[in-house]
Formats: sequence, structure tokens, C-alpha cells
Amino acid sequence: MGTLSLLVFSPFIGLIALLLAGKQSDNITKRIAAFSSLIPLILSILVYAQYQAGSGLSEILRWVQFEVGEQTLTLNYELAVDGFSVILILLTTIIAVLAVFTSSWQIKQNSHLFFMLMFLLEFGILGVFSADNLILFFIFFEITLIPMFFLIGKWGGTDREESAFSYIIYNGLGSMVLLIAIAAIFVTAGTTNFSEAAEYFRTSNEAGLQLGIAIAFLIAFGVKLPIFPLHSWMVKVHVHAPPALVMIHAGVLLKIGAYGLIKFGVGILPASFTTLAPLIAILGLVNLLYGAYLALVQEELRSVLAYSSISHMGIILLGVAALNEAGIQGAIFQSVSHGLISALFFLLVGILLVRTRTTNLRKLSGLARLTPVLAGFFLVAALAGLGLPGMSGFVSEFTVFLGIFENMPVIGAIGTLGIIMTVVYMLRAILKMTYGTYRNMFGDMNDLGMGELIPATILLICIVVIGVYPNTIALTVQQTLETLLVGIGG
Amino acid sequence: MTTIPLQAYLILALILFCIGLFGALTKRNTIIVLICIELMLNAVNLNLVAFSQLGNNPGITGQVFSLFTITIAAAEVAVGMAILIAWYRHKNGVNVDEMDGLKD
Amino acid sequence: MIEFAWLIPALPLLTFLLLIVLREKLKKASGYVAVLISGITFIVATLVFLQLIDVGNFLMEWSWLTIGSIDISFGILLNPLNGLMLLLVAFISFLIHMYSLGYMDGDQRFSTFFAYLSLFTSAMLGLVMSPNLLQFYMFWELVGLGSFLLIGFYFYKNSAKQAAKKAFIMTRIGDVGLLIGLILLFWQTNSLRFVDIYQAVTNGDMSGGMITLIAILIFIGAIGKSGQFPLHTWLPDAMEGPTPVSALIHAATMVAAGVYLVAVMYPLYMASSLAMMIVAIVGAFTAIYAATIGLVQNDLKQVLAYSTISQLGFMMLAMGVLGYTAGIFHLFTHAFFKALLFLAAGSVIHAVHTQNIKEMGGLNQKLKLTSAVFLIGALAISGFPLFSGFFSKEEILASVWAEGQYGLFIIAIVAAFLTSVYMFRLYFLVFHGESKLTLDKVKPVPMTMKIPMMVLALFAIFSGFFNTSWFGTYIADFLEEGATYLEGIHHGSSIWLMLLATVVSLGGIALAYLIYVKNALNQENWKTSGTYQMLLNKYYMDEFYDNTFVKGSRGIGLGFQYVEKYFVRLIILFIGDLVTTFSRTGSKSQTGQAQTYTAVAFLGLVLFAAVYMLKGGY
Amino acid sequence: MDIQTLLSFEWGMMAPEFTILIVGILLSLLDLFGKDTWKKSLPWLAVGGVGVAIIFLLFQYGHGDISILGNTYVFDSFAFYFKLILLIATLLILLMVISRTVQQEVRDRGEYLYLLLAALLGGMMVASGGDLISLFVGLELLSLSSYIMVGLRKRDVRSSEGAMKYLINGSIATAFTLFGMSYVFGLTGSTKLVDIAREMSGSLGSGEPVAIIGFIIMFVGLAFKISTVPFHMWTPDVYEGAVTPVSAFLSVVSKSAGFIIIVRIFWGIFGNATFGGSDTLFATMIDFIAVLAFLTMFIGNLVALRQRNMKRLLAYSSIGHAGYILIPLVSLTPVSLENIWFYLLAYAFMTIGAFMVIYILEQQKQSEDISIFTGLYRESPALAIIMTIFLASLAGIPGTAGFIGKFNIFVGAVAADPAQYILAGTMAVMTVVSYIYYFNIMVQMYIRKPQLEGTTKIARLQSVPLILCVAGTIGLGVFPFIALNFFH
Repeated sequence: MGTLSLLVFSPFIGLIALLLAGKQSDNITKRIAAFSSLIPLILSILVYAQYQAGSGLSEILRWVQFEVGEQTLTLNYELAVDGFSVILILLTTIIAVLAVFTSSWQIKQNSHLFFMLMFLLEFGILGVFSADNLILFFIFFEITLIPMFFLIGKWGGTDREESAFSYIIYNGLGSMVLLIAIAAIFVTAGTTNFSEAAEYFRTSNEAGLQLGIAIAFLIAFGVKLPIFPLHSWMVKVHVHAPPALVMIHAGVLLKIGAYGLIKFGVGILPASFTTLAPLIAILGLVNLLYGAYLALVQEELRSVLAYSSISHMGIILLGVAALNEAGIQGAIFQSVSHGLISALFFLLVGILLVRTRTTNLRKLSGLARLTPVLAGFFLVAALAGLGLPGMSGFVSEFTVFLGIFENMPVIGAIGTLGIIMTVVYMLRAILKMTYGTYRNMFGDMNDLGMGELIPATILLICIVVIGVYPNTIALTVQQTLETLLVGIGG
Repeated sequence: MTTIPLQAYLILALILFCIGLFGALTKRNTIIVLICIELMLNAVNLNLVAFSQLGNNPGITGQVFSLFTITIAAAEVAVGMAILIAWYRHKNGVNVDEMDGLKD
Repeated sequence: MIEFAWLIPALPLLTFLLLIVLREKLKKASGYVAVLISGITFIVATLVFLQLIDVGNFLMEWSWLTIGSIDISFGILLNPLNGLMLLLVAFISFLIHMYSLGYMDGDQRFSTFFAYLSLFTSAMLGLVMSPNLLQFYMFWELVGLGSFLLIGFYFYKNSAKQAAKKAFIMTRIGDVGLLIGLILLFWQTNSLRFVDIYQAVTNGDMSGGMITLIAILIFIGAIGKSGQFPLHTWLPDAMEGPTPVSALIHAATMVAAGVYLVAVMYPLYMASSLAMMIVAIVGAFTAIYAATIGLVQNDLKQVLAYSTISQLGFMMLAMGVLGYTAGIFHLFTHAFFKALLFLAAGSVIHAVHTQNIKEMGGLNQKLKLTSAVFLIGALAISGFPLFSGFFSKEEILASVWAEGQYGLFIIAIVAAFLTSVYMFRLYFLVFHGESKLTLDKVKPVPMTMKIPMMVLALFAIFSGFFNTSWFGTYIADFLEEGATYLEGIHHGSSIWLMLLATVVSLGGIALAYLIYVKNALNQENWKTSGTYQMLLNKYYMDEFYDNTFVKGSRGIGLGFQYVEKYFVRLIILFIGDLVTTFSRTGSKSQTGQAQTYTAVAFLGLVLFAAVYMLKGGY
Repeated sequence: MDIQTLLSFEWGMMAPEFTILIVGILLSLLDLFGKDTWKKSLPWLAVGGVGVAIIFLLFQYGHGDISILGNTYVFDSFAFYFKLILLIATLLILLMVISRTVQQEVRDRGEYLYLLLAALLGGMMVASGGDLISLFVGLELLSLSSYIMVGLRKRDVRSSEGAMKYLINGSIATAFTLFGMSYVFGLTGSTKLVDIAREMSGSLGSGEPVAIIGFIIMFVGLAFKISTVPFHMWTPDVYEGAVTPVSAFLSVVSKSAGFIIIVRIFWGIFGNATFGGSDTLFATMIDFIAVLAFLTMFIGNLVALRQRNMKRLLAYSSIGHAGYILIPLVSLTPVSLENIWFYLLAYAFMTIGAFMVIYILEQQKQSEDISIFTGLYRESPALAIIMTIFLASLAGIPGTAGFIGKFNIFVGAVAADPAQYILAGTMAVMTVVSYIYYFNIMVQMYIRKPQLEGTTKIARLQSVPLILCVAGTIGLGVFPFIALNFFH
């Protein structure tokens, strides 16, 4: 078993430990969960180091064979990482640790089951980013559905069951479309390995089929990302799921959409994506502005953040549509950056909810008075979200716009309206909460304790480090970028 | 003796089958329904025997087949009657349209 | 020493981090820490500047962001222009740190204030040292952040909250212009380094139309930051921040960054006469527009704010008519006298706890020093002969005249006249006449506030002599040393212009004296006039924006909310209903009648056969 | 046919059938004349018999194709693999019967056993039938035994009602099948599949309409067995009326037998019949069957949304699954048979498993309503997790056999010529619809709180079929190559 397999299956250590421990007292359960969540983190750092050192991490194991006519189709268990995925893996493990830590004070009941499902979810996500063929990718992709369903449905807010069903239906549809596309690739290319499939489609001339598959990818990952008008589920999840879960959901799960679009869409079918680029650009623009304007009129912080996510995902789409080095790198950066920022946001939302039990903007005001540190963090998160230089959001937005302006300056110019609107809605929401007069509605509130301060600071440091010196991750993704660019022919 | 053409048998069988089906679908009394099903099976037998004699490759197989059919039809009615009796004990009736306890 | 130039922005950043983390522990001491470090920063800056005079140019770069084949770097650039700015910013920042020690004394968030102030200083210093446009842009935004944080320092006040938000958004609008401009520039020149850009312009790598477009887009950034029309409305509101902040950010340094930006990109502007024209016109219009508003405002700081806008307009005007050195020179002198005016205003506010000039009067009795330095500032800004403003403003007028823009020249003269009028209106109303305040309300001004004012007063008087046709054009020479493209556009001044400037300045003062001291004109008559109301309401620009852009955006948002509710949701509901309907129908057909079941099956068979026959022709 | 030829047949190939037959007869005799004390061990005899039959069958693995008794009994790989499914499924159902804890109707017990075996024998005959007569007789053996099994719970009116409905519908379907068969016989003059295929592969000429009528009518009759729309309506009523193991039997064994006979007849005969010059007759009918597949998936899954009775729910779900299995039937790729087989195998494990869980809960709570699952995770986490595995597999979540089965079908549908994108798309959408009702059960188990606090225990005997089904579901999901390689 290679390091990668070890990493992918490492969340099972926590799961099994919890299973064996049985229903202990809450404290013990939480301690076990917290400690075992560190294992994947350590392993992912190891994987990152190995990747940087240039050692091969790929693994392969024969799994299933089909014989269709004279063709033999082989399905393998194969894992590999590239620069993009290794960063997302790192992001996943970091956010997972923080989410587990923070949920220990948010989750009051059934924490045993909660943590087990969290580990299962982490397993799925790590698998998604480590898989080296489409089937395996899909399998892990689907595995994330079940824990998410329960985590939303059992520990969510008021509309938790509805949200959970909405989640499962939308994502189920998306994944089924993906499955058909994968089956089509499997049958035509005879493989689902990323690089082999890319190689096949480079020389084949089935333009119609390729375009069909590309559109299927766009829909499938469009649900996940999400792309307007497939976004309703995501708003519900943002609002009703427990904040610790949304950290993972907004932080990592949505990124699967971006990851898929870039790695499969652009990676396997560059020609079709070039054809689709204008459409993707327009969709990106719609996302960007639609999300931004909606975020402006929400009265619930979590809805603001949900629409803000939609808006930010629009930027990823714009980057993908640009189909040049800057655009794609920008999309990659935006994935990571938005992951960190929304994780920070929902960490803070969780902290806030423990104190106020509401995130309604009408009820909140002047939080900076009693909890200046919390308010400060909210403000910093908002600034990061609106793309302030020195934080990761700026680098990604700049890079995306740099990319889109090369090919589609008009789209880019309209898109910059989104940059302005982001400021408007972010400041509106955050200032409404933190600034203004304090109305004593929630009694005494403590400012952040150490256990809350440390996770928030870790995320903030990540955001700032990427913002101040983006080459920390830029150099890692260069190889991925090169591979993709070969396909685009740029 | 002029042979009756094959088509005549076939059409008769078809008519018989349709009568049987019509009865099976419309009659309220379960016993009559069962009898109508017998009628349908007999239409089959007629077909088989006719084909056996006048078909493309005449042979004994068709008649053998019809023997099996008759046997099984008998078994079916027997089972049917048994079940019907069990039903009768509960409901004191044999009307098929009263069997609507199981539905959505 | 020059290798340690990176310390200049790094030191205040360190202060920021230190103070924000340890703000509970340091409390009172944080002020001294901040002042100390900003002092050191100033010393380093001075040393660097002195060395720079010898060296001329200095560049240090590190790779910052790699995007495939594109490599964007980060670094430090020192040349005469930004050396001068560096010194200016470090100096004024140091003074204002010191002033704040007294002004902010007793505030609950004393440490936080200094942290923010340091953050701003750091960003501003980083801005002026940027060797490329992207880095420039980043610090450009960060100074905006500093400004935002400080404007909203009194977070519990709703007006402060709104003002902070407005400042951030309005400048962001400008910034987007800059961002587009710099991205377009990148795809034209494949680099964001200033040197490469200059090179590309000189080599004629870009089409004229593109240069104009980029220049205008970049100018939009400058408009936003420098409070030029039509993106000026945030600047008066920004006065919600503590007064030292207004002095540092919204008078002396940050708002001047727009002018600095135009100066930095000057080769680009020089290549496009249309862009230059636009800069000049916007500058001139803003100068007179803001001056007219400044005439009637009753808030002490508001008047100063409009005055700042107006003066920035002058600078832009200078830039637009090839008066590069004139613009920078005015920026330089303006920094001193406007900072001085704000600090003086601050000490007034500190003493009397109001900003309404109608409630003031006769304060020259109680606040002697303040009154004196305010007068110096007012004289300087009005262009009173031999004060610093006189020289710089005269040079601007000379540039305008030399370019033959007579229309703009007249506007500039009128604006200069109005400047003296509103400044002395302010002076007379605040410091002369009867005192309307009870005397015990006036607090003494502490030493930490007095020293910076006195230092600035000195500079307000004498800084003009750094660049005069009488004693030598040191600044102009120094600047031209680093910018070869400026050769041959030196505008000499003439005696008649100086006389004209003097007359205008004295005339304005005299008019103000007549109206506000002698009450020669009936003021009550104007107050009902439409013009007065229009000026008082700032030409209704805020209302205009509120009714168009703000409400418009919200309207679009609500519109989308409807789309969300009635389109997206309705589709989902429709599909849901469809599913339910099918489901219910299917379920209902399950009647429990065995014969129905078979009948349905038979119907299926019939359909099956019928369709087949229709299709197959049997 | 003299004694010499009779003896020369490889009777050994029929060993599994003989085993079942002998055990069945033995059971009926022992049940009639045996002492009451023996009766307790009767079920084990049945299990042992099926086990021995499986072993016999496995010995035949890799044996070449033969046909004995004048081509009426055929042993080929097709028969081998599908018989295996029937045997395994029956074994699981027998274990389910044994596990019964509440002994309401002790006297029926023996009857269930030998009826089950008789039905199984019918199914196996169908799998090996090489002659219309033997196919028909096998099918009827299966059907008649099923009618009785459904009706065996004499004291329950629902049981009698279900049985009666099943019988009426089933008999009419039989009549249809026979009617169709009679035409096919008439056209070719033979009942042996090989002969019919040979006859039909020539030009049918004026016989074409007859062949088509035969095809349609026969298909309708057999579609009843696999409950495709519109011949599905009996399914939920009968499942509800029968005892749960019998429902499971109908849903798995009877349905598998239906697919077996359809594949045998339609691929075997009509797949070779030329039609209109170029296409085979079956190929021209593909569009129609595709429409049926579409409707079956559509109605099965949609109506399942409204069900609260668990057995009815599974009945509709099984209709939906029948729709999925029709896709490889019309795709006509080299992997189609493999896909059908794998799906039926996976389906056997997961469906029997789900019925088993329902059976356990139904006995403890005396209800079949979905509310028996409410709060199950609290009462018995193990049972809840096991049920989750079955539901996940039914829903086609990766890691389970159901996913591999579905994926295979997708691959087959896309690989087909022309590619069946519409059917694949329908299957995809309906799979998502099925998520709703499967996940709703999970919601009941994990998220809702139980109305009454109590514990649900799994008896030792009950755990046996559960473990086997879980092993099958997960095993086929994680190591599908074991089954797939075995199939090659």
C-alpha cells in the first residue's frame, strides 16, 4: 500500500477507533475524533513533501475487466496526484481537522455518529482528489453523498431534512449525468485513466460525442460548483447544515466541481471546451453577478455567504473559460482560496451561532463592542472574500481576470462589476453585524477562547501566506498547468 | 372430404380466445372467470392441434403440447378453486370485484 | 543603507502586528511604541533618501507569482519621485503619530487606532516604493483598507459605518478601472514593470487608441482615490474618522496617491493627448466644483475635505497640462499645509467637541497656537505670497497658461479665488467674532499635539522655497533627473502671473473678510436661494447616487430574488409537482381490482400491436 | 428412444435438479407422515438439499454444452449461471424462512418448504429448457407453486386475496404466452428451440405477420412474470398479501426465471429470425421493448414515492429494477447477458437482504408500515447499518453490488449500436428519483426519533441470511471481478 492509499484510507482509523470505542462519554469521543483527524493531516503533509521531492506516488491495481466485442475494457484501482490535487488534499485535511475541532463544541448530541460520518466524508473527498481514473473518481464522489446527506439531515437547522433531500437529488442527478459521460468515455476511449483518455481524445475526431461528453461534464460539475440555475440546493445546505460541516462543504466539496471541470473538462476534452468557452464564460458571468446581487439583498448571513459562494464560483468559471495559463491557474487559485475563506467564514458562523443562536442580519448589530476579536475576524474574512490584496482572494481574482482579458475582454470588463458588487455585499453584511450600535439581545458574550482562536488563526495564516507570497502554491501547480496547456495548444 | 382450411381453425381459436378474455375481464363471479381462463387455454389447444395437423411441418408435437396444456389448466383450476374456498371462508362470497382489500 | 529600504514599509507593518496582537497588554504603551517605530521609519527613510540623491535609482526584485510562462515579481524601486514621496509620507506620518498620542488619549481602542495607523503607513510606504503596477495596485488597495478601517474607527456610530463603507466602495469602483487598465497593459506589454511599460510606450508598441483607453482606465483609479469628480462623494464623508486620520490619509498622503499614480504613469499620458485633456478637464472641473461646495458647508472638517478635493483637482489639472513638476510640487506643499489645517481643526475639535462652525467663534482667544497655525495653513492654501501654496499654485497656473488652455486657466483662477474665500470664511467664523461656546468647555491642547502643528507650520511657510524660480528649482531638477521623458517641458513663470495669483488670493481673503467679519453682505438672503441650497446639498450628488446606483443595485438584487423565488424555485416546484402528479396518478390506478389490472395489461398489448401495425404497415 | 439411448444421456448434468426433486419429495413425505419431532429439522434438510444442489452445479463449471432428452433439456453456460442465481436466492430465502421467530402458523411450515423447492425446480427447468413444452411446464410449475405459497396463510384474508389476484392475472398471462407459443409452433412446426431458430433464420415470407403476432403475444405473457409496465399491476398487491419470504421469492426467483425465459426465447428464437431482409425480428422490436423499459422504470420509481407499506414499496422498487434490467436486453451488446446476470445476482442479494430486515422488524412490531424503521439506529445500530447497505445498493451507491450492476448497464447502453442514451438517461433520472424513497427510509432510521423506546434484537438465526446478503452486496461491490471473471 503506497502513501496515497494510506492517506485515502487513513480516515478509517478514526472511524474504526470510534466504532471500537463504542458509545463513550462525549468528551472521550471528541478526543478520539480530534486525535484521529490529525492522522490524515500528517499523511497529507507527507504526500505533499513526497510530491515536492518528485517521487512517484501513483499506484495501480487491476480491478474489473469488461469485454465489449474485441475491446477489453479494464478498470483499475489507480491513485495519483498532481500539483492541483495535492494542494486540494492538503486543503481537505487542514479543513477537516479544523471542522472536527470546531464541531466538538457545536455538536451536542450523537457526536459519536457525527464524527464517524465526518471521517467517511473525508475518506470520500480524499479519494476524489487522489483518484487517477474517472470511475474511481466517481466512486469516491458518490461516497461523499451519503455522509453529507446524514450530516445535513441529522444535525442541520430548521429545514434540515428538506435540505438533505435537495442535496441528494441535485447531486445525484449531477453524478448520474457524470456516470453516463464516464461510461461514454470508457466505451469510446477504452480507458478512464485521465492521461490515457486525454491522449485518446487528442487524436480521435468524434467531435459530436466529445462535445456531448463535455456538456455532460459541465452539467455534472455545474451542479456541484454550482452553476446557475442549478444552485438552489447549495443555498439550502449553506443555510441549514451545521456550520462545521459547511466548512468542509463550502471549503472542499464545492471545489470538486472546479477540480472536475479543470482536470477532466479541460484536461481530457480541451477541444470541446474551447468550443464551449463562450458559454462557460457567460455562465460564469451570470454566476458572478447573479450571486453578487442576490447576496446584496439577503437578510441572513449564511444566505449571503451562500450567494457569495455562487458568485465566487463564477470567477472559477471565468478562469476555465479563459483557457489560458493565467485563467486556469486563477481558477485553481480561486478554488483553494475560496476553500480557505469560506471555511474561515463558517468557522466564525459556528462560533457566532454558539453565542447568539442566530445569524439574522436584522438581529445582529454592533458585535465589535463585546466581541472585538470575533468581529475582527469576520471583517478580515470579508476582506479576504472581497479580494483584498495580501490575501489569497486577490491573487486568484487578479489571475483569473488577467486570463479572461486576454481572450474575452468584454466579458472580463463586465465581470469586473462583480468585483465592485462583492465589496458592496460583503461590507453590507459584515458591517451590519459588527458595526453600529450594540443592542443587548444575547446577554453576555465571551470573545473567542483559545480553542476558537487557534483554528481561525490557522486559516487566516493560510489565507495571508498565499496572498503575500502566492508562489507557495503557484510553483506546485505549474506542472498541472503545463499538462493542461499542452491540451489546449497554448 | 374437403379439409377445412387452417385459417378457419385459427379464426375460431382466436374468437374463442377473445371470448374467454372478455369473460375473464368482465365477469364478477370468480368461478366464471376461472372458466373463461379455461376457455382461453382451450383456444390455445385448438390452435396447437390445428397446427399439428395442418401446419407447416405437421407432426405429433402439437398434440403432445396440448396434452400438457390441458393438464396444467386443470391444475390451475384446482389451485384456483382451493384459494377461492379460502377466500370464501373469509368473505362469504365469490365476487372478484370484492377483492380490493389490497390497493394503494 | 539603501539595501535596507525594505525596512521602511516593514517597520510600520511590524507595529501593526505587534499592536493588534498585544493590544490588551500594551494599552497606553502602544502609542509610544508606534511613535517610536514611526520615528525610526522616518530616520531610515531620510537616510535612504540622502543616499538616493547620490545613487539616483535603486531596484530590488523577487519572483512573486509564477503563471506558466508569466513571472510577476515583487520588489522595491527607488527613484527621485518616489524617494520624495517616501520622505513626505514617512515624515507626515511620524508627525501624525505623535499628534494622535494626545488626540486619541483616553480612547478605549487606543492601541487599535495606532495599529490601524501603522498599517496604513506601511501600505502607503509600500505603495510609493512599488516597481510594478500590480504591486502598486495591491498597496493601493491596502491604503484603501487603512482608510476604511480608520474612517470606521468609531464603529458604533452609524454614520461612521456608512462613511467607511462608502469610502471603500467608491474607491473600489475607481480601482476596478485601474485593474482593467493594468491587465490590458499587461497584455500589450507582457510586463507590469514600470520600466518595461515606459519602454513599450517609447518604442511605440501600442496603438494610440489602446494607450488612450488604458490611460483613461488608470485615471479612473486615480479619480476614485483622489476624490475627483464624479467619485468624490466619499471623501467628505470620510471625515467621520478621527481627525489625525483625516490629516494623514484624507489630506496629505492617500488621496494624493491618485496624482502620484498619474505621475508614475506619465509617459503613458504623454503619449495620448486625449487622455491628458481628460485629466486636465476633470482636474479643473473638480477644483472649481469642490471649491463652490466648500463655500457653504458648515462642518469644519467638511470644508477642509472639499478644499482637499479642490486642491487635488489643481494637481490633476497640472498633470493634465504637462505640469508634472508643478503637480508634484503642489502635492508636496499641500501635504504640509493641509495636514496642518486638519491638525489645527483637530485641536479645535478636541477642545470644543463640535465640528459645526456655526457653534464656534472667537476661539483665537482660547486657542492661540491653534489659531496661529490655522492662519498659516489658510494663508498657504490660499496662495498668499511667499507661503508655500503661492509657489506651487503659481506654477500650476503657469503650466496651464503655457499649454494654451485658456478656458482651464480661467477656471483655475476662479477656483483659486474661491479657495481663499472659503478658507478665510472658515478662519473668520471659527477664530474670530463672538464666542458662542461657554468657556469652560475648552480643553487645553497637549504638547504632543502642539509640536507636530508647529513643525508643519514651518513647512507650510517654507516648503515652497524648495522649488522657486528665485532660489532654484530643486524639486523639479531632482524629479527630472529620474524621468528623462520630462525633458524640455519646463514652464517658466512670469511676473504677471505671480501678480495675478497674489491679487486673486488677496481678493478672496478680502471678500471673506467683508462678508464674515464685517457682515457687509446680507447672508440670510442667499440661504433661501436655490444655488445656496444646491451647494449646501453638494449638488445633490449623494442623493443622485443613492437613487440611481445604490437603489438600482438593490433593485437588481431584489429582481434576482424574484427570479430565484419565482423562476428557479418554480421550475423546481413544477418538476416536483409533475413527479407527485405522476406518482399519484400511478398510485390511484392501483385500484385493487384484479380484472382492471389485466385489462390494463391487455390495453397495453393492443396499443403495442396497434402502434406496431401503424408503423410496420401490417 | 430405447433404453440404450436413454442411458447414454449424461444424466449427471441433471444432478442439481434431481437433488431438488428428491429433497422436495422427501420433505413432502416426511411432512405428511413424519413425527412432529422431526419436523423441526425439516428446513435444514431443505437447506442441505439446496446446498448439495449448488455443489453439484458448481462441479459442472466449465462443462461443455450438451443437450439431452431430445434437446428438451439443455445444459449450457447460460443455464449454469442463471441456475446458480436461482439456487443461491432460494437458499437465502430458505434461511429467511428458518429464521422465523414468531410461529403463527406452524403447520404451514413444511408446505412452504417443498413448495419453495418445487418452484425452484420449475425455475431451474426453465433455465435448462430447450423446448417450448419444457419451458412452459417449468414456468407453470413455478407459477402454480407460487400461487399456493402466496395463499398459504389461509387465516389472513389478504393472503387469499393476493393469491387469487395472482392466480387470475397469472393464468391469463399464461394463456397469452401459450397462445403466442402456438403461433410460433404453427409457423415452424416444432417446439424445440434449436429447430424453431433454424426454421426462422430462413426467410419467413408470408409467415412474418404470424411470427410478429407470436412474438408480441408471447412477450406480453412473459412480461407479466417480470412485471414490466403495463403488466405490473398485480405486483404490489401480491407482495403485500404474501408472507415476506414469499414476497422475496417472487421478487427475486420468480423474476429471474421470467428474465431467463425471455432471454431464452427471444434472443434464442427471434434474435435469429431474419426480418424484412436485413434485421433480425428481435432487432425490429427493440424500440418497443425500449418503450416498455422506459415506462417500467418511470412508473415503478415514481409510484414507489408514495408508498408507506414497506412491501409495496419494495414491489414498486422491484418494478423499477426490472426496467433497468430490460436495458441490457435491448442493448444487444456482447456484455448484455453478463450485465443481466450480474444485475440479477446483485439484485438477489440486496433485495432478499432488504426483505429480511423488513421480516425481522415486521415480526417484532407487527406492522409493515415504514414507521417500523423509525429510530432504528437507536434501537439497533447494526440492523440500521445493514439496512443502509442494502438500500445503498438498491440506490446504486458505489461500494455496493448495485452500483457495479448499474454501471455495467450504463456501459452496455452506451456501447450499444445505436447507443441507448435515452434509456441510460431515464435510468439515471429514475435512479435519482429512487434516492428519494430509499433515503427516506434512511431518514426514518437515523434522523427520526422512535415513538417508543425499545430495543430490536437480531436473533442468531436471523443474522445468517443477513450476513450472507451483506457479504454478497459488499463483496460484489468491492470485488466485482470475482463474479465477472467467474462468468467468463
